Amino acid sequence: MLSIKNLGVYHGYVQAINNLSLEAKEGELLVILGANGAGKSTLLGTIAGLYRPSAGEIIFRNNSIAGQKPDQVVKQGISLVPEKREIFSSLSVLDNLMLGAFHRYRKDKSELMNDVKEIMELFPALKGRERDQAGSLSGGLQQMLAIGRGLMSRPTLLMLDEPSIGLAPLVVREIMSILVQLKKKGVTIILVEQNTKSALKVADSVLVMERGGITHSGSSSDVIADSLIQEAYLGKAHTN
Amino acid sequence: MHLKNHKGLILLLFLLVIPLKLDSNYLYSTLVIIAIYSIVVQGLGILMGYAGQVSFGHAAFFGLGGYTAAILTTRFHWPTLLALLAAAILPGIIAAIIGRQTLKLRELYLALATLGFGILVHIIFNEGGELTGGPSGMSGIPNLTIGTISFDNDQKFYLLVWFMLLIILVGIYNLVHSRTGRALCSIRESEYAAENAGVDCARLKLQAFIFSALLAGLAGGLYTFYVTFISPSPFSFHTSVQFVLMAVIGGLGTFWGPLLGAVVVVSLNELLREIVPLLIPGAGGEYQIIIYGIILVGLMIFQPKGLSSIGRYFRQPPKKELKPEG
Amino acid sequence: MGEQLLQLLLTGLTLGSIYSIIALTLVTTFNVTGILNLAQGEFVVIGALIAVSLQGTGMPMAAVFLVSVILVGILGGLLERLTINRARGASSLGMLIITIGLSISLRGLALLIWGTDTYSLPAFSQGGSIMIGGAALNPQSIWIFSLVAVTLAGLYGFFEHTFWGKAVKASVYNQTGARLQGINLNTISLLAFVSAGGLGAAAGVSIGPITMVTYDMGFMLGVKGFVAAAIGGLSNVGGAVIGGILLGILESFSSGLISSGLKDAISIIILLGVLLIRPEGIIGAIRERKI
Amino acid sequence: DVKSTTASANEPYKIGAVLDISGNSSSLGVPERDTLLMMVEKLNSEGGINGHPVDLTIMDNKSDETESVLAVKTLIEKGSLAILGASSSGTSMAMIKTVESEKVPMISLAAASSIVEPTSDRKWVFKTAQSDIVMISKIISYLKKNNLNKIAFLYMNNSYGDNGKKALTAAVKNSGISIVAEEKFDANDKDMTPQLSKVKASEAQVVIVWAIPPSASILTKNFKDVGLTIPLIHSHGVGNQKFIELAQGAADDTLLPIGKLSVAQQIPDNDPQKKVLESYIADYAKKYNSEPNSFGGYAWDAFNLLVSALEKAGPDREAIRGELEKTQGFVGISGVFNMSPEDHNGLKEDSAVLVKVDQGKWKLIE
Amino acid sequence: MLLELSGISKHFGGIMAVKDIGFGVKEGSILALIGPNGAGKTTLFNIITGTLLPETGSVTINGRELVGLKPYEIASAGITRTFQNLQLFGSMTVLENVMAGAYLRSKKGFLRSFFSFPGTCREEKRIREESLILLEEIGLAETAGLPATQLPFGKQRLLEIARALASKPALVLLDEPAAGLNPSETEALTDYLKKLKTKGTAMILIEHDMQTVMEAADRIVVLNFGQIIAEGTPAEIQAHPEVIKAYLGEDEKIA
Ligand SMILES: Nc1ncnc2c1ncn2[C@@H]1O[C@H](COP(=O)(O)OP(=O)(O)OP(=O)(O)O)[C@@H](O)[C@H]1O
Ligand SMILES: Nc1ncnc2c1ncn2[C@@H]1O[C@H](COP(=O)(O)OP(=O)(O)OP(=O)(O)O)[C@@H](O)[C@H]1O
Ligand SMILES: [Mg+2]
Ligand SMILES: [Mg+2]
Repeated sequence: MLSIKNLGVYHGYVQAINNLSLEAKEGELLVILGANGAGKSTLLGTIAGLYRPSAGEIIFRNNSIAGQKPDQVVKQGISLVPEKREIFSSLSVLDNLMLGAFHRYRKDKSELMNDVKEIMELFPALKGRERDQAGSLSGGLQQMLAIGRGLMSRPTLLMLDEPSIGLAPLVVREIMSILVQLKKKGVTIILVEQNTKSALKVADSVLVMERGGITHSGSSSDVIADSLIQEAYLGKAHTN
Repeated sequence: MHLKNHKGLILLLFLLVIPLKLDSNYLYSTLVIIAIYSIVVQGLGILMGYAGQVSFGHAAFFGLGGYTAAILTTRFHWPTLLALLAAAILPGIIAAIIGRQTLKLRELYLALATLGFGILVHIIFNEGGELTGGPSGMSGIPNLTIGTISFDNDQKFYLLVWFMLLIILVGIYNLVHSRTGRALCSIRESEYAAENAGVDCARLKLQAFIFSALLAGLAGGLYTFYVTFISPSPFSFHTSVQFVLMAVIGGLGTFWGPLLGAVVVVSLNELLREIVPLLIPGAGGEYQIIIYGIILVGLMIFQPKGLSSIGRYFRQPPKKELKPEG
Repeated sequence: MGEQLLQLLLTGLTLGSIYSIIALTLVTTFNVTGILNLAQGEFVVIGALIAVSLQGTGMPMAAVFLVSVILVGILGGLLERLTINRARGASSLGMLIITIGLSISLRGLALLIWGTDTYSLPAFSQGGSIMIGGAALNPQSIWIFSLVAVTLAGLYGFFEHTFWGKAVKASVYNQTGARLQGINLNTISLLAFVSAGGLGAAAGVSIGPITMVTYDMGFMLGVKGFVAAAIGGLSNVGGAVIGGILLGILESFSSGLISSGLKDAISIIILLGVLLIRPEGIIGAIRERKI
Repeated sequence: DVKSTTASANEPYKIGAVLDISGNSSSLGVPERDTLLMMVEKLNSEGGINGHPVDLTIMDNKSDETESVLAVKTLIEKGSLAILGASSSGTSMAMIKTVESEKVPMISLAAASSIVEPTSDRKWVFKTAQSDIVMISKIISYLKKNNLNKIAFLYMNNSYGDNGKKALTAAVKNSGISIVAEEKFDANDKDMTPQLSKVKASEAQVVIVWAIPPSASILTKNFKDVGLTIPLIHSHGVGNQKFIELAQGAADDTLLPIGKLSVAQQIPDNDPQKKVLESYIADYAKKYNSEPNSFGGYAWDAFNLLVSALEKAGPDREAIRGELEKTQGFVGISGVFNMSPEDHNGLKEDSAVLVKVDQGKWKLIE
Repeated sequence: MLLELSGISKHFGGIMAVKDIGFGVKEGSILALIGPNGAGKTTLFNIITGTLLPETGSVTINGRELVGLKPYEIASAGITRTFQNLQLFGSMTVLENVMAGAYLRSKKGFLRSFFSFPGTCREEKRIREESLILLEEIGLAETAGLPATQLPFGKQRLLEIARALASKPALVLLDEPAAGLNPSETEALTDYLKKLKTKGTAMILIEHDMQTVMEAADRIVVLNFGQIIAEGTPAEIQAHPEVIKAYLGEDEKIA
């Protein structure tokens, strides 16, 4: 469903993505690992249309979306939960969630309200805070809101950039199981995670990025078995 | 930034500019005006570019300096040098008084408060009756005299203001490359984090505000002694906007920005006055204004970080630049 | 005395209606793009001047109004495409400078086309001033108020009660976030400037009969509108109207009862007071938590 | 001067003008520029001054004092023999230091008497606009004749209004006339009802206003609106048709002192200025298809005063100054000029007349 | 005790963010502060550093009362912090960020800087060298000249830590320092923190990565809904039923 070929992206003079190619199948949960600065966020941002690639192709369901603007990309069913959350801190929690559904907004709000209710079930900590300013939430609650907002757009391709940041262990597990459920419903998911252990538990396949390119790829069991990767991305505690 | 070079550059500027021998009083006076404005913008550059506090009221400090010098010399017959000193100090004191409260405001609200202050001071100049000469202003201001030297012609005045400007440049160079300069920047970037590093933000912002008011006042005093006539009109909101313009056009938070901004804005005006009639015969001031506005807009579009960032192009390899989508 | 006070109140309302309509246009752009448009006063003036020229051709006033609104709306859009839209890299201060540059150029253009003459525009309705308890009210100010009311209702409805309005506000708070939800900032910014131009022209044509029109009056109008908007909180349409009326009444009473030379000083002092006590204006947004 | 005699006979005489063409005082500067352009074209087509064409450079100071200084310096540098301008008091005042120290004659087009006084410090500075006192004496004699001795004075809060106020205050001292209300307003003000309602509450018998349009016109409209019926006297600042137009009918019955330009047809044929005025009006109408105003008149006077000085003195700044100071009986638009070392304006009370607006037209009333 | 909190309460509208909190931190020790999202951990940091004023309670460092002091005064009393929502000096370089963090370690004021007495230069050089060493230790030395915004997210967090350490504080408050770091980077950070501790720097650590917490912390305080629900050694906390229920989850296996 998503296929990227020979992608190159610059930040100013820095080449953040270099000749990168990847494939994601329908209903797959793809985990991307990589050290700080490997270019993971840049990759997701480029797919979402935030950055314009200098080379290469991004094909989503037979459409070339490279260089399209975010609003066009979103309309095709791609949603990104960004690294820095980017919530609307002066708007209420509810408005934030509703805006997540901006591109599928209709006069009839009942369907959206239903979806909001579902999100509240997923994140009980947000319950009762619908009218609060999003900016007054704690860091973790904001992260939940950002994920919730991403889900509100009912994407067919959901990209999450380190969603576990700032979340309590219980909640991280909760999110991972949500992802598995979504995947079962046919949503394709690209998950960038540093919380490797949790991510690998749910991954179908794994990519490892280094310096803007992909150095390893395989199924999650392959990767867990690879001792080099283990050392680099799972830490010695895991090896022991 | 390659900081080491800058001191050398200032020295070079010093050697080049100070002994400049021109046989044109016009050029001298253009350079005098550039230096006077540049002194104001140096202070404003510290306040806006480093501490990140916008002021739309610096014409008021400029004017307060000007009027202090004018009133002290004509009404109270102070020696001119002393009056010039007072012209710097009084705006500083006023900045200290109003700054504490005002600087609590953020961004546009601060801009607005300083704008209000500027308008208020302008009204005071107009309503000052005998003391300020009201809207008609005051004439008969003596020439500046230091010791036995009277700065009574363009060339002498030019030497004086550029000498002062260069001293200020060296001082500002030191300032921005000290812990104080860094602390000012950190206030601009995040007050929470700056406080947490031990910076007393309120106090440092106030110091920067006072400093900029002192420089504006000094420049105002110099202006008065140069023109020897003063009226409220050069100290209106319009002038405050011009100062901000110079600071931004030159490049905020850069060392050469303020000087560059003053040079470009003043000489653009002068050049347009010369060139426009050549390009469009019989053209009046209208075309000058239109073109001036267009150039300003163009500069901000193509050089949003100010002119002094042009240097960047020479230091780094030109590669394809990534443009955020609009 | 009673009559004088009533007169001052009515005058204040007239002035207030003028300031309100300009404050409203400023707030609209600010709300939508986060840009403080210092060229707004020029839109007002050019709208009025176009109306002067059109009116000279014998066109009926309603058509004059409409055509100048459309023309200046187009001008606003055009300028947005040519400048604001191309300056995505500029800081908010840089944007401010761009609008300053625009206002300078537009003023020059107005000077070139219409010269330094002062023009007057006919009032929308015939007849002299309306006498209320011995005090006179300019009938044109009722028209201006109607315009303010309609605009206010429209904008308020839009910002507070439509989904698009929310989206537009969101885009000011967080551009990246808004773009990721599929909100097209490009279009929003264009629409903002088109409506700023159109509204500006509407304001110009309706205040013209009272204020007369000179090519260079936009600057002062802009500053007054800015002050009014700030009293109301800069991003709040209702606040802009309240701020405008307050400013008008303050000016009228302070020049009628205290000193006309000090009336600007008095309104500025009030503004500073409001700012220091309530930095977000009389009706302002709540501060967000940053850490 | 040796050099100038060896130079070719038709070498142009350079003259500079600094005018407030844009900015606050542009309504002054623009008609002045138009007049100067017209005059220089005419002069050169008629063969110039003793065979020398005039090379006039006009600079816009944008109504800004600092720019005025820079502009006058370039002009002097470029060899201007004399400077015309600036249009307003502030911009003129800012130029004085330069012309005094560079020893270049300057003829200002602004009214403030401080531009040419004290003459000990203004050796090189002249001006063509009547000083306010000339106009005010006209008004005072009218008040005395009609036994009006309680006046309300309203003025614009800028140097025009301020100078008017100073002159009036000085003139009414010991004259039995008292100012019972004094109010000012800003040039940008859109409504003067508050000030007028104060006047209404006072016991004033007449209102004197020192302002220019559009605020003067707005005030005149407001005057009717608040129901004031006492006489309204304006200053010469409203002396053009625009004022009447903008006041939309409210200007009728307003009185004002004014130069003779606006009532050129009505002044008696034996008035020495009559011919000059009519020819200026005709020339201006021919070139610009509109009526000239008194600001243009100041420029006309300044230009012709300079031309006649140049005719006698040749291209020598010192000599030009001397000739200007010796001007006697020069018939201009603003009046008949008689300069002296003590008087660098040279206009007396007879240069103004009192007029009344009558059905939208100026009417001479004496 | 180096730092002592007692009876701290603070509410926002209807939310009791922290309620009657009291605990102490010993010199040269690491105390971990954990708890579910919205439990009040960051609020507590804001209170200690003077960003927020508590409604009741006191905070003392070496017996000196801190409540009511300005944040910069608290910083000069020896407490610095990192921010959960990063507060870097974005357009300054990495090195300048750290040097700005060392503000308290130099003494020259506005005027002295302007006139640049020889002392200023020397001081400047010293700070620069110290900062470079710090960057080296935390692994950001190669990026010293880059503007902070250009760092990847994870490195920005490390930079915050370096900046907080630059003034050589007695106590550092770390708000989720390992967020955004991968396991091996987290381990390196944990080692570094432990090394710091042996050099005598005390720390309070908010962290959701249990491996780090259990390895680095000497004591753990657990918050839930603004109140302390447990306090003890890592081993004690791991076994604490209420903590497992509210925060860790039943099947979470820790190191
Ligand atoms: N705005 C920017 N300007 C310049 N360079 C940038 C910018 N953003 C990222 N980079 C650079 O691009 C490269 C890739 O950064 P990116 O944020 O994609 O990494 P990442 O893999 O997401 O890292 P992390 O795990 O820390 O989030 C890095 O070298 C970084 O320094
Ligand atoms: N300025 C504020 N205004 C309103 N509510 C606030 C404010 N600051 C904090 N809160 C509320 O106080 C509670 C505690 O927030 P805090 O940030 O301390 O949580 P936390 O323990 O740090 O959570 P996390 O692990 O998610 O960062 C939250 O419910 C939060 O919404
Ligand atoms: Mg990343
Ligand atoms: Mg927190």
